[in-house]
Amino acid sequence: MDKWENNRAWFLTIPVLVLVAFSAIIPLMTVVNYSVQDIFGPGQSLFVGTEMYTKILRDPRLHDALWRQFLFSGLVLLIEMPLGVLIALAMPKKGWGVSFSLVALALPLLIPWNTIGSIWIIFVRPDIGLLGAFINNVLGIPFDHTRTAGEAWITLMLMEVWHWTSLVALLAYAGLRAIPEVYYQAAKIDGASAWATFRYIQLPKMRGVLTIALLLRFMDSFLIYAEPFVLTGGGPGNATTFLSIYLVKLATGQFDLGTAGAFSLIYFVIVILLCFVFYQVLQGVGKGAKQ
Amino acid sequence: MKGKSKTIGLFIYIFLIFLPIYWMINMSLRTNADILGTLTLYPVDPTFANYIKIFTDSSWYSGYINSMIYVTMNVLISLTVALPAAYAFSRYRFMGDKQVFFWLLTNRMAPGAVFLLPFFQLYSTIGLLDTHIAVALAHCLFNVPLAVWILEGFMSGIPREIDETAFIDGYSLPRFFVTIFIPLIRSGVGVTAFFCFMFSWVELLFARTLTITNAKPIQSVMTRTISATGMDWGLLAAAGVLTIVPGALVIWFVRNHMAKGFALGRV
Amino acid sequence: MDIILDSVSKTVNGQIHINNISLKIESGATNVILGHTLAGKTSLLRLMAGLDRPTSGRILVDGRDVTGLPVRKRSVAVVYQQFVNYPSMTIYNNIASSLKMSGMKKSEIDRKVRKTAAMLHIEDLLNRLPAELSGGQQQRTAIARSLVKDAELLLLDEPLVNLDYKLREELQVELQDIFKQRKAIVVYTTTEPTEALILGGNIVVIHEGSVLQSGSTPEVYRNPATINVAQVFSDPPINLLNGTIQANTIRLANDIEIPLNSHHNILKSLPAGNYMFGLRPNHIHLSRVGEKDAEIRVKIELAEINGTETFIHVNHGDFHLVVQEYGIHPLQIGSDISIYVDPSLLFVYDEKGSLFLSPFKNGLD
Amino acid sequence: MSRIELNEISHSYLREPKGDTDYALKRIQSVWDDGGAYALLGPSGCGKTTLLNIISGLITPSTGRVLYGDLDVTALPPEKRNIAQVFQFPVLYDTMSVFDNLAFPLRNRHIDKNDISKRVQEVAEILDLTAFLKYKAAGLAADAKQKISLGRGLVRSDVAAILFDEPLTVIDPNLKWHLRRELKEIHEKLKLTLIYVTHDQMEALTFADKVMVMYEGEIVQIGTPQDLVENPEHTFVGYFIGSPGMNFMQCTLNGNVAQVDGAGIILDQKTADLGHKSQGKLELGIRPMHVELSSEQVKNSLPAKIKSVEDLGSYKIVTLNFADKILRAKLAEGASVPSDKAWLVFSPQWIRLYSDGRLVK
Repeated sequence: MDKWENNRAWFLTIPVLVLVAFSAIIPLMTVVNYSVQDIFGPGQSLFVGTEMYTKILRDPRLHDALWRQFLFSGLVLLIEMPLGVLIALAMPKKGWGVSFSLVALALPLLIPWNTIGSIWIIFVRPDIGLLGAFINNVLGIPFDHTRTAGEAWITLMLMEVWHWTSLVALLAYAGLRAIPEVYYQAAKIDGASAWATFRYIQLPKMRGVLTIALLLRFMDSFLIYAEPFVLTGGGPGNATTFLSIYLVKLATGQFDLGTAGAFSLIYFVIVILLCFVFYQVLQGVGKGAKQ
Repeated sequence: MKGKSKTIGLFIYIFLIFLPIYWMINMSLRTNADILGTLTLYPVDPTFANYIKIFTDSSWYSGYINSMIYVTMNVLISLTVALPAAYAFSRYRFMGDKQVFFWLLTNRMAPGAVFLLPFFQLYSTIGLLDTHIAVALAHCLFNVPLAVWILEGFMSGIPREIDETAFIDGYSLPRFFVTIFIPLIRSGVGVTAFFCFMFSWVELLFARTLTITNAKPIQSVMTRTISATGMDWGLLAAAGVLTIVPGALVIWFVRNHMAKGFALGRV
Repeated sequence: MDIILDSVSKTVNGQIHINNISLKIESGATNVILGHTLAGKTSLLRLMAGLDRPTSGRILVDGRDVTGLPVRKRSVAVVYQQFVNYPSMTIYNNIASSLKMSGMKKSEIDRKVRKTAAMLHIEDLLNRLPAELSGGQQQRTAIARSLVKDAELLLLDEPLVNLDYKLREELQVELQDIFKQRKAIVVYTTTEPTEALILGGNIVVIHEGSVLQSGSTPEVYRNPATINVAQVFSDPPINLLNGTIQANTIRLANDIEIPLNSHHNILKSLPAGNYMFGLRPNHIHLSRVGEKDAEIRVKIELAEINGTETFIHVNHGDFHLVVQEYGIHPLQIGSDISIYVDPSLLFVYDEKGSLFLSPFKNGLD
Repeated sequence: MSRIELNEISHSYLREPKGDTDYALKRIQSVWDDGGAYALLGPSGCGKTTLLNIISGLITPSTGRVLYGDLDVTALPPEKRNIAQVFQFPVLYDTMSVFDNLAFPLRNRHIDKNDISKRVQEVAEILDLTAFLKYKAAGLAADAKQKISLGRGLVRSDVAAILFDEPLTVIDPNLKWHLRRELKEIHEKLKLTLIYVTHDQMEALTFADKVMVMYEGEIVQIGTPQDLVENPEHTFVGYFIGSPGMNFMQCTLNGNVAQVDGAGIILDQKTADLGHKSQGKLELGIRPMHVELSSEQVKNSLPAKIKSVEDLGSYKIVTLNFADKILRAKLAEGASVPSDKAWLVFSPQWIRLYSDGRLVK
């Protein structure tokens, strides 16, 4: 039964529109305002049109940050998606094990992002960290997550996978639970192997949920700030300075509002484009899931 | 993967999840000197000094209280405004409904860094800087869209014929909404409250930037200690453990709807 | 009381669901809306109830224009196809909900609810929750709720389609008696011709959003104005054969000749030419009934037994027929038999598909 | 191919069932010949799906044994019982083409490639799916999808029986008889054991040579459609088969006359003798289509008043007050019906006598 047609439904949405507009549109106007001026002191600014945009777009450090961001998000998807599905498949279907594993897996998702950074600093430091000590003393490999880009990235990826893979696992598990029992019966009767059951029943049926997980994970990793900031502060050097960290450095660091404004707008436009893809896919998937 | 190896694999993974958290708890029960001294797998002589310090030192426990205040305010605001809007999106087709629903999504995904400075300017000009309501309102940027999407997902699970039957029986929209509809989606409201609570509780950027002293949240209290020289690891670990407590307490009640919550109600 | 639809149309994002329907439906007898799935039955019902607004046209109840009126202000009751009840309320409160809203005294509500519940045999389930009940009991609750408020307009949208076949039979009989005692305008939609005939009263045959024919149910059954009506109002499907009338013989599907003699003067009086002939399955017999019956050799495709009749699917060359015969006839698939047809029982349609001659027009009945 | 035997089966979904009501299946003792077409017919909740799942191996019965031929399969899971099943809604591998769907069971059994394609072509021919082989299975109509599920069973040469669990539920009402015909034709051609669960008598009586009517966890009658209509062995069967169901009237017996509130109905000698032998509460049953009506008194006709006449197109239903009981008669479309008083004739050959619900035998 499709929806009722009634434009008076607008009144129901007004509180949300007012509140989100206050938190989104007004600030965005200030950002646009900044991005077209050269502000060199409180009260003194000069209208410079799109100069700030061309400046930020040619900024090599932005290109590096952008490249690092895509590399990071790419790695995140490459590791977390298959691992998440694997975990979902390993989870029990009934019994007390279900609740226990759901709660255990969800735990990292509830920890404040800065605490995650703190946990991993403590865990990885060579002197006081279990992992740090284990690698340095037991394995004899000199390891310090703040020394080289490689070590920083390894630690960052470990932390990221440890923190967010559960999200993919939970979504995949929800997808698996939605598959009616008759499909598994039919597969058994047809003599399908575990692999065939996965390949031809579970995977296609999880297509919707996995697409949502993929897009959620990509969007959230694309905006990441707190965890790398706490763990490596963007260092060593700029090795782990992602888009958000670079933007915050620009905005708060050298009080360079013009470029920060331009960069903010470009960053937000990229996010909106990605969101548009997400929304179109969701509409398709939504219908698929509802059948 | 046969049954046996599946459960073993799962247990190993869950063990790896608990390990770093255990290590922090281990640290939180030891004095800084003890930590820097010998490295032991479990706290040899555990002490609650760090916790006591946090609960007695006002600069620490006030951080928790402030966080609790603005998070609760945010959850209440988000839910009250999101419920009617979600009902509109779930039940009605109206001009521009798809575009607004999409616009809300872009705000849920908005990078905090982009809004950092504008919020700072906005709240200082209207004189709300360093107040709980400022952080609560700032968090509405992503929590209200999240609430609308999740609630819309739950509401679409209820057949529209139930609404129609109520209207036919003489219920007005508000009365139907409160007496019949909300009880039907109470699990949805619970899950939405949990996720708004969580995303507001974990947020660092706005909470740190929009507060100076009397609304200063625990997160920024913790980050400040990191940059100070002579890091007190035990204290930091204890503070970290206490930030996990709220989420861990509530998770049991929403465990079956976690996926639906994270997937913005789309699963 | 009556409800009038005055050139009502409904289009939903470009698709025409209801195509300019003008109709008058009165109380006093059950009004059945018959049509295939997606013919527009539910859309029409929702327009009458005021759940949807028509894109154009007006709806009047007893002369009052109610087109824009929200459903809350209408005196209407609706029973949906899938058993809709308030999941969090007991059966008692489910039935009583409309009375409570109208501010009726508690004792009065109690009396009315118990009386209506007894009428539908659910009086001992009143303090259970809908989830604890079977499908049939849930639908009885929904029907009780719709009856208790004595609304002007009682609308039922294929209410029995999701129930077991035997349960459906019982409820059809019960509903027949219940509707008789109602003063309200009763409108009942269905896809099943037998259900339409059982409920009797008047019928409106709907096809692709427009009304093909309306009138008293037996009248429309015996004089289907067009081939479409004959097809919609017939289960098993009516047999349609194209053929010609020339020189006192009917030639069907190029190799069957039926000579017309003195008894068929009406048929003989028809102008020669091509016609489409309709033949009800129960008008074909396995044995000769009257000496003027024509015999046709056919091959059996399937014999469907339903406990009192047998529907025998046969073919003659490339056209298919269905024979409805009393009793049980487990015939062997593929065997050849003879079937007998009395030409005076043929419906005659012209090439445009409108009824030319019905066997019941000349007083056979 | 093998004979299926169920002996002393009973099943309860509770761990410790106490009374009869806790049993989904009370006592099932029956043999199913190889190659037969059987139907499990009964209202919702009569236990027919439970019985089907016991035969397919999805459920292990609380008591009793299931034998395929003389192999005890009671505890064997479905995949080891070489059966196939068609479910209520189409169960397909939607990412595969129709051909791959049909070939899937054979590929899992590592059967040689061109044997597979030969076999699939054969089965597609029987199900007239040949034209769709290359299409994606997900895009087809519901009836074609159900045929694909059936095809996955037919391609396997080792399949002992194919089970159907209300397969026509999702099919459009006007297409149902097509699929019924095709299922019947397939059974005629392949002589496979087919077991069909439904609550719809038309599907059961059309499809099956032997119909098992189930009621509250028991098989109350096994018989051909003819037996069920003409000799219902339980009042439930009389009520459930045929529409409208059989008329039942409580009666007392003296000599060969059944007294129903003062009206005497003459029975044939054999039935009367059997009636005397039984002790339980006696009921007389006659089908509406066997109740004859005439406007004036005829030899041993009995008086009745016409309550209502319903014109149902191809037949008429007359509701009568006979000896303060409600009785229904079913007459042909053209039959004439008296206006107020009528005389009923019950021909003894169609009268059945029941004691405590069971046919006196």
